[in-house]
Amino acid sequence: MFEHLNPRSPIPLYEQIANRVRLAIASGELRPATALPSVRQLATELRVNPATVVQAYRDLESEGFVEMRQGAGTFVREVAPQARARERARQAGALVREMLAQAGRLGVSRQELQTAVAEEIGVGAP
Amino acid sequence: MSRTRWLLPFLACTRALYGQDQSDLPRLKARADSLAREWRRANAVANAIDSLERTRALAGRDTIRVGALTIVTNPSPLPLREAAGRAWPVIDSVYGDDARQLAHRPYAIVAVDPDTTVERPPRHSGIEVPWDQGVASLTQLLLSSVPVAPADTALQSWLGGPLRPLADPDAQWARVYIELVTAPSHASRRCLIGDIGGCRDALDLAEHGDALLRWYPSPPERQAVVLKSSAYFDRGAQLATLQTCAHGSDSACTRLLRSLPPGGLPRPLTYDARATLIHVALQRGGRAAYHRLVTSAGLSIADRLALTGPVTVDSLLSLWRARILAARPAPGALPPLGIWIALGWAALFAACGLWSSRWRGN
Amino acid sequence: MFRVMLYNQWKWSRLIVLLGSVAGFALPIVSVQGAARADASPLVPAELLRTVQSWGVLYPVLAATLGLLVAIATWTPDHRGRHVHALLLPVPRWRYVLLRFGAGATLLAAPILAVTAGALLATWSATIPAGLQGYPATLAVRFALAVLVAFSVFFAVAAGTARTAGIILALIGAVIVVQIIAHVASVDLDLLGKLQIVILNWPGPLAIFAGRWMLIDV
Amino acid sequence: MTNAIEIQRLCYRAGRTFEIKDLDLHVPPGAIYGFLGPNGCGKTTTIRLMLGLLRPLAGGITLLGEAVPRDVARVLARVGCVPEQPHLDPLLTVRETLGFHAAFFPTWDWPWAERLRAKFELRDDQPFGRLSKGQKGKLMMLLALAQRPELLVLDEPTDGLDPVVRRDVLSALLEYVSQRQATVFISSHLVHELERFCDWIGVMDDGRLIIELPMERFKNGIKRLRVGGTPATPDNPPFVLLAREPANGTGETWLVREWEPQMAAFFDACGVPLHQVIDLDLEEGFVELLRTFRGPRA
Repeated sequence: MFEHLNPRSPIPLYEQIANRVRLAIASGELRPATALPSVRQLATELRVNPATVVQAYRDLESEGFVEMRQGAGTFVREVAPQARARERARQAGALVREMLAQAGRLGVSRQELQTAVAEEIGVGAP
Repeated sequence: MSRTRWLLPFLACTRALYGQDQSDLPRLKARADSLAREWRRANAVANAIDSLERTRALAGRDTIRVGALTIVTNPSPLPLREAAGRAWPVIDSVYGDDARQLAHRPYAIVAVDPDTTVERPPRHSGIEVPWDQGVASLTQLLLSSVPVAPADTALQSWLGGPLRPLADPDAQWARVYIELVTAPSHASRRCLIGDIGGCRDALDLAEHGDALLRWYPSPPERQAVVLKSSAYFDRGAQLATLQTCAHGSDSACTRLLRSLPPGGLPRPLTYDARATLIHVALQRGGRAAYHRLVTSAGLSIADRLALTGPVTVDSLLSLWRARILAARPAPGALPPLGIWIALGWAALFAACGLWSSRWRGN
Repeated sequence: MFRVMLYNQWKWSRLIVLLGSVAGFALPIVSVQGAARADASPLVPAELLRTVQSWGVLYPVLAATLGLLVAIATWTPDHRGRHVHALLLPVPRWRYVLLRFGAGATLLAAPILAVTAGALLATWSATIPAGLQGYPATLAVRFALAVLVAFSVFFAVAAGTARTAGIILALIGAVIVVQIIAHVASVDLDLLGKLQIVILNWPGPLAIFAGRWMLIDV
Repeated sequence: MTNAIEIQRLCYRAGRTFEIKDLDLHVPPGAIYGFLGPNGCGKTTTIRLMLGLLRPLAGGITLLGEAVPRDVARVLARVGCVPEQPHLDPLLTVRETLGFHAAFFPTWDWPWAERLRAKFELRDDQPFGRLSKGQKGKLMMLLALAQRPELLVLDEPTDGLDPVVRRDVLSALLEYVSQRQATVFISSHLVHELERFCDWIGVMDDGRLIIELPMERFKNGIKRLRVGGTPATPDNPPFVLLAREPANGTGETWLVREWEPQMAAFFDACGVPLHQVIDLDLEEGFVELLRTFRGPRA
């Protein structure tokens, strides 16, 4: 789930971790009431600062994805399907934004990009 | 000495006599008488010159008197008075009443420059002493050259040297203890164990019997004695015998020892042992003891010692033995505070280990 | 703390300590071998003293060697690590040095005890002729002190850097050079002799080494 | 709460050429402080000064509230160290080394030491002298961690270790930090390694501390800007302009520090066209920083 964290990315690590969890919850990979790895486990495993993990979990909690129970750990909350759909849409938007930024750097025009998307996904014709 | 100068013409004359005819004896006799007169006269002149020389050497010098002790010397920084003060009680205790004759027999001491490169005028009398000597060594000097009349030859030859006060009694007694323990002689061994007869043998006071067998009854002892004086036998015809002896032949060893002239057999104990015995006798005998000792010449040494005592030789010997046993030297051990001093040094050096540039090093 | 220090130094100096103990045990026994015969020959005491004295030279040599080697072994682990580990331990330096010193001295107890045992055994088994006496306790105490002094001297030297050792050597060299110059200039200056007197006589630091080392003496 | 490490106006000199001058450094409690710098810049010397292995010429060092080197023996009980060289007794086995170390540290945690030993696959009976470099590195970290320190001072703890060992060592370190709110001061020249977990960054060069910032501020603040034309250097910019150099084609590339997104408005106000804001990762930022630091003087 947490593979391919990229510490060199300008996106902060805690954000990347939170994103992975959000995605997993949105996609249903993480069922409600599932325990997330403890801060210690995750920090050790990812070799990141425990504070980073704590911040990621805090963000998730404030967004309502998880709840942190004192002394017991962090658990996935029941998330309404609409909220999950909204999250997926957000992720999709983020993907596209990233793609656009990349395209901008490479000098690929919007038109070309649209064509490529249509071809790759296989819907719509020019 | 100046006397030899006068002797030479005399010898030349006697030599000339041999050429004379044997018949005219009266004439020769008269001649001999005249030569003897001449000799006496020459001797008198020589004595006069000697005394003049002495007077010259000490003319106008200090005379130091401590007790009966008289020292004539030239002015010098030598602490003679102090040394004499230390020496006198010792001398007095040895010679007793006879020490008074020292008033007429002064020491003549000439203080000289200790720098050996300075040329000195030749002197013919007096003891030359560098003037940087300390009190202790001066005291030793005074004790070892007491100008009393020398004892008779019988006593001196038994003793193995002149009779003198003990310069360093503690060391001498301790030396005698070691000698008594380690002498390669059955006699001294017996003496150590407590046999007074052994002591008499070891000190050469017995008058009968074969000295060799009394002193060194066993072959290994005889061999040890020979080997100890091997330098004496190590020449001429005796060399082969010496080698045989060294290889363990007792007869060869005995032969070598028998070949020594009378009185030449090494005695088990040295001068120190006999000197300490005499001193025991002198101390025991009181102030007239020395006088008795020197005036009894002609008697056997044992009798003279008994007379000096005046007790039996055996009780003198047991006194002597007891004093030797009491003088057992301390073994080469630690001084009283040695342990603490050593521990202190160890602690000091260990503390130096703290002062190390390793600490906060590079 | 002391226990681990002792173990650490034991690992470095066990060979020295073992060999030293064997030598220390054997020395007094060998020194009276042959000479302390049971027969009452008058030759025995002199021979015994001679033998004991000639072997006696080896006691200070053994003491100095043991002190030197154990002192070197004491500091070797720290020198190997350039003292970093030692300096990162949460103990004051004086305490660390004391621990090292104590551990080294404790290890040296083994050869000292060996000498004591050897001396006791030697005097007990030998037939000592009349007039002579055995001094096993005195000898053992002297040996112990000599070992301790040698150890602490070399301990201090080995604790320093090569620079410290250099300074010490330079000082000794300087004394010798001054002596030579004085000799050449025919100045009456006997530094070495004076130094020797000061060092080797009581209460000098090395006085414990000087003198005769007699297991059996008068 | 006071800083875990506080260095003020520290001066030290070794030889003719090397000098640390007026070094100030602050490590807040609980931080994982990455200490960066090229080789030979004085990182190791600073750490040795910090641990009392060297005596400073001037200045003050405080570790966990205690003055160094005066009280270093006391404070070392609370500090775990991994010096740059393995320095343990080569004759002692792993077990004996642990025993030796444990005897000096009152807070030593045997069960954890045992767990770490098992995890690091260190054999009890192997002498330290025979260990491989990686095993030595692991043992050093084990010793530093098992004494349960409040502060860890690590000088290149992963230098020369292979990636697997490096991962083990750092995992153990982070596991400890997440258990106990310990402060970590870690020097490395493997910048990307530090990027994962450091929350403070100090960069040293030539005996001086160039910059000391929280990681996020450092990373987010250092940017490369593509600027059109060759405008005059603006007065009082809200960011720190480190360098400007002509870009290929038109315009210039500016290297700035302490950048914030809203500062784009500043360019609008000056009328300077800002084409692009390029993010830098830690390593790039570090390299650029060093370059500009050294540039003017070279």
